[in-house]
Amino acid sequence: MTMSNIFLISSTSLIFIGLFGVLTRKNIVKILLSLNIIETGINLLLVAFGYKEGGKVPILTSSDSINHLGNMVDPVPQALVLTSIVIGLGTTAFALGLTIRYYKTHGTLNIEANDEEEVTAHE
Amino acid sequence: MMLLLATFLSFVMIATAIWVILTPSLLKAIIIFAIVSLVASVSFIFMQAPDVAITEASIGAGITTAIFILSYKRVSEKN
Amino acid sequence: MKNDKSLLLNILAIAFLAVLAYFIYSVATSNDIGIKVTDNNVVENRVAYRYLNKNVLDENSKYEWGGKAEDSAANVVTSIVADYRLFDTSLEVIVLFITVMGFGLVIPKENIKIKESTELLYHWTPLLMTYMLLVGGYMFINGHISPGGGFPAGAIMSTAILVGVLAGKQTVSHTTLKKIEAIAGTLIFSIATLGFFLKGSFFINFLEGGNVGDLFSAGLIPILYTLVAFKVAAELSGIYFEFYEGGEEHDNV
Amino acid sequence: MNSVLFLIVIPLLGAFLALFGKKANRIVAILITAFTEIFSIMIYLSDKLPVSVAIGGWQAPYGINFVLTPLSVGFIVLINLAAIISLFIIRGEKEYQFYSTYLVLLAAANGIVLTGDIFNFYIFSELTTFAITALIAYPRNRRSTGAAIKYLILASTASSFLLIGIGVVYKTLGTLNIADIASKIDLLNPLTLELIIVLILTGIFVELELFPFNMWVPKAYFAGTASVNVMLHGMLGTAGAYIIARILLTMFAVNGSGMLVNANIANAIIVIAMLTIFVSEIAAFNEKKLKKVLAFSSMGQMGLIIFGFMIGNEQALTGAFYMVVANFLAKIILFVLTGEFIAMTGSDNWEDMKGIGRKHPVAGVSFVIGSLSLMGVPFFAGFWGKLAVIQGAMSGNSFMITGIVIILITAVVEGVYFLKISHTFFLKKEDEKEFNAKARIHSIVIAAALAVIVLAIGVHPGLIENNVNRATNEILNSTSNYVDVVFPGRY
Repeated sequence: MTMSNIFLISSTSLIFIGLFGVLTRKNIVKILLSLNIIETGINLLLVAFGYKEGGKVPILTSSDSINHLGNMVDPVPQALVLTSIVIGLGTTAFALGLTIRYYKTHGTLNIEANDEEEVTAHE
Repeated sequence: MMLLLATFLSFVMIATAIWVILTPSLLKAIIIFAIVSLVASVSFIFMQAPDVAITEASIGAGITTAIFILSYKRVSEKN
Repeated sequence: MKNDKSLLLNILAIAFLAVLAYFIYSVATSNDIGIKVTDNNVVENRVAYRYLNKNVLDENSKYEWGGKAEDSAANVVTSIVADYRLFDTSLEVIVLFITVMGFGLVIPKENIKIKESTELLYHWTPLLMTYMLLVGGYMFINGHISPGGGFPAGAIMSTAILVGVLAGKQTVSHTTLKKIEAIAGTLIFSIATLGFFLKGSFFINFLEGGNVGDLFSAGLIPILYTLVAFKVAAELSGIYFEFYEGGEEHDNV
Repeated sequence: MNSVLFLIVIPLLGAFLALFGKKANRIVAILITAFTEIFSIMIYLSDKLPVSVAIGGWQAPYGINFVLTPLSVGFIVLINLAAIISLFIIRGEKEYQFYSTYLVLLAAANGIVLTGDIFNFYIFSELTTFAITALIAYPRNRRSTGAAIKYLILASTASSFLLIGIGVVYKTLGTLNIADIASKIDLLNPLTLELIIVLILTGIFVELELFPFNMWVPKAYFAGTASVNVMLHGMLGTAGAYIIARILLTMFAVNGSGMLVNANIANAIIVIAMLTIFVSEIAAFNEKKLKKVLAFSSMGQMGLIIFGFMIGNEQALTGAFYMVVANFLAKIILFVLTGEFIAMTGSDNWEDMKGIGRKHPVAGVSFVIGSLSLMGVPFFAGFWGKLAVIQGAMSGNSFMITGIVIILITAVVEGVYFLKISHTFFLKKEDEKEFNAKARIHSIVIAAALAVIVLAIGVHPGLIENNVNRATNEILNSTSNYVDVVFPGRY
C-alpha cells in the first residue's frame, strides 16, 4: 500500500458515498452536503492523480530546487483543483439561496414536493 | 509513519462522510461535514499541495460551513 | 423525512454503485496494452514538465534561481493558475460573480435581528479583523512565491467582514461592496483587453519582468491577484449581508 | 484572429457594467449582442478559417486555445441569432440581474463552442449551468424555484463526472487540449478509454437532454418566460448539438470517419436517443400545457439529431445538420408565438387558445408553418433533415431500421398533436371575451420572417446546402481536420 493508493481509494470512496447521498436523500440540504462530499472527493482524486511517491512541493524555494524539477509532484491537477474548489463554493452558495426560497414557497425541504402553484392555494 | 497517519486520516474522512449522510440531524451533518473538509485539507498537505490545502481550509471548510449554518438558521427558524 | 428510509431506493442506489465500482475495478485491473489509469506518472510526457521548466516558448531555454524566466513566479502552481491558464482563472471569477448574484436574486428578503454580541466580541473584533485582513493581504501579495493566492486571500478577508457582521459593527455598506466587485471585475477584464492592444493577445502577461524568487517579480500576477482578492472578498461578504438584509422585493411577474 | 476573444470579453464587461446601468440595460444588451452577431458573421465570411487562436501568448497545448472552424463559427452565428431574438421578445424583465446573467450566458455559450481546451470547456459549461439556473429562477415563484434547484442539482452532479473524466484524461495522456487528446486517443488502453468516454458522456448528458436525465427539461421550459425559453432552446440546445459533434465525434472519433471510437457506446447512445424520441413524443401527445408540449418536442428533436450524428455516414450527418438548422428556426417561431399567446389568453393550456389564429392570421399561419416543419412534411425545412437521416440509417444495419420505424411512428404522433393544436387556434372563439393583452407586432414580425426562411429552405434546400456540406465534410474527417488546425503537420 503506497501513499497515492491510499488517497486514490479514499477519494473514490468519498465520491461513492456522496453519490449514494445524492441518489437517496430527500432533504435538499442533505443533497447539497452530499454534493459537497462528491466535490471534496473529486478534488482529492485529482490531486492524487498528480501525486508521485516521494514528490516535493512544486514551489521553488532555493537555487537547489531547480535541479530537482523532475522530483516535484504534478502542479497542473493542483491548479485545476483550485478552480474546482471555487466552482464548488459557487454551486453551494447559489443552491442554498434557492433552498431558502424553496422553503418559503413550498414550506418544506423535501425535493419531491409538488411544484405546481395550485397546491399552495388551498393552504 | 507518514503512511500510517495517511491511512488513519483516510479512515476518519470516510467514517465522517458516512456519518454526514446517515445522521438525521441537519445541524450535526453540517458540522461533521466541516470535519470532512478539514481532514481533506490535511490530506492535501500530505500530497504536497499546500496551495490547495490553504484554499480548501479557507473556502471548503470555512466559508462553505458558514454559509450552510447561516442558511440552516433561515430554514429552521419556523419549526 | 420518513421517505429517507425508503428501502427500495437504497437498495437500487447500492446496486447501481456496485455496478459502477465493478466497472472501475475491471478498468484498473485490465491487462490490455496501452496507457492505463493505474500506470505511474511520467512527468516528461506531460504539459506540466514544460511549466516546471518554464520553457513553453523556447524549448531549450534554462533558468536559474534569481535569474530571468518567461514566467518568474517561484510558485509553479501560481504560474499555471495566473499566467499559463489565466483565462480559466478569470472565468472562475465570473463563476463566483454570477452565483453570488443569483444568490442575491433568489434569497427572500427578511429583516433578521442580529443577536446582541457579547462585550468581549464587540471590543476585540477590531483587533481580530485587522489581523485577518493582514493575513489576507500577505497572501495575495506573496501568492507568486509562497502558497496562497487571490482566492483564499479573498476568503480570509471576507471572514473578517463576517466577524464584523456578527459583532454588530457597521464596517462597509452593501453598495460599496457591489461597487468594489464591479470595479475589480471590470479592471481584470480591462487588463486582459489591454494585452490585446499592447502585445496582440488577450490575457497576456505584458508586464513580465523581475527575477525568480523576488517579491517584485512575475509581472502582472500580484496585480491580478490583488484584484481577484478584493473581488472575492467583496462577493463573499455580500453573501453574509444578504442573509441579514431586509428591503423591498422586486416582484415583477 | 486574436480579436475573436471580443466575443467573450465584451459580454462579460457588459455583465459587470449592468450593475450600474439602470434603465439602459436592455439597450446595452441588444447592442452587445448585435455586435457579437455581426462580428461572428464577419468571421464566418472571412477567408481566414480555419484557425487556432492561442490565448495569453502560450501556444497549444500549453496554453488555452480557441479553434475557429466553419463548423464552430457557424454555430456561433446561430447562437447569437437566438440571443438577439430572445432579447426582442422580453416582456417586463427589468432588474439588472437578468441582463447581467444573460450577458454571462451569451459569453459562456460562445465560449463553449469556440474553446479548444477540455478544462476550459468544463468551466464554460458550469457557467451556462449557473446562468440558466438564475434565468429559470428569475420569476421567483414556486414553480420556477422548484425547477431551478432540480436543474442545478442534476447539472452539478453530472458535471462532477465530467471533471473526473478530465482528471483521468490528464492522468493518462498528460494533456488537456482537445486536439492533443484526439491525436493521442489510440495510445489508450481500451477499457480506460471506455471509462473516459462514459464519464465525459455522463457529464454532457444533461445538456443533451437525453432520456434518463431529461426530466428537468419540461419543468425548466414551463417555469421560464418566453425569452428564457428561446435562450434555453436556441443557445443551450444549439450548443448541445455542437458538443456532440465536437466532443464525441472529434475527440473520441476513429480518424477518417465520423464514427465514435467505441462501437458499443455508440450503439448504447443510439438506443438512448431512440428511447428519448419515443418517450418524449408520447409525453407531448398527452400534455395540455403548450410550453410543455414544445419542451417535449424539443427533447424529441434533440434525440433525432443525436441519432443522426451517431449513425456517422455522410448522409446522416448532412441530415443531422439540416435538422439542427430547421429545428432551431422552427422552434424559435413556436416559442416566440407561444409567449405571445400565453400573454394574450392568460392560460398555459392550448385548449383555451381558440380563435387566436382568426384574430392574428399571420401569427397563426407562422405557427402552422413551424409545426409542419417540425413534423417533417415535404417542402418545409425539417423534411430534408429527416429524409437524409432516414436515408443514412437505411445503409446501416438492422438495428438502425428499428430507429427508422420509431422515427416514422413518432412523426405521425407529432403530426397528430401539432395538427390538433393548430386546428384549435383556428376554431371559433366560444365566448365574446376580449383577449387579456394585445399581441406585440415585433414578435409576430420576427416569427413571420423566420417562417418565410423555413419555407424558403423547404422549397429550395440549396440555400444552406453549401454551409451544411462544409460542416459535414469537417466532421467526416474530423480528427485530422481538427488536429491539423491546432498542430499543423501532426497528421
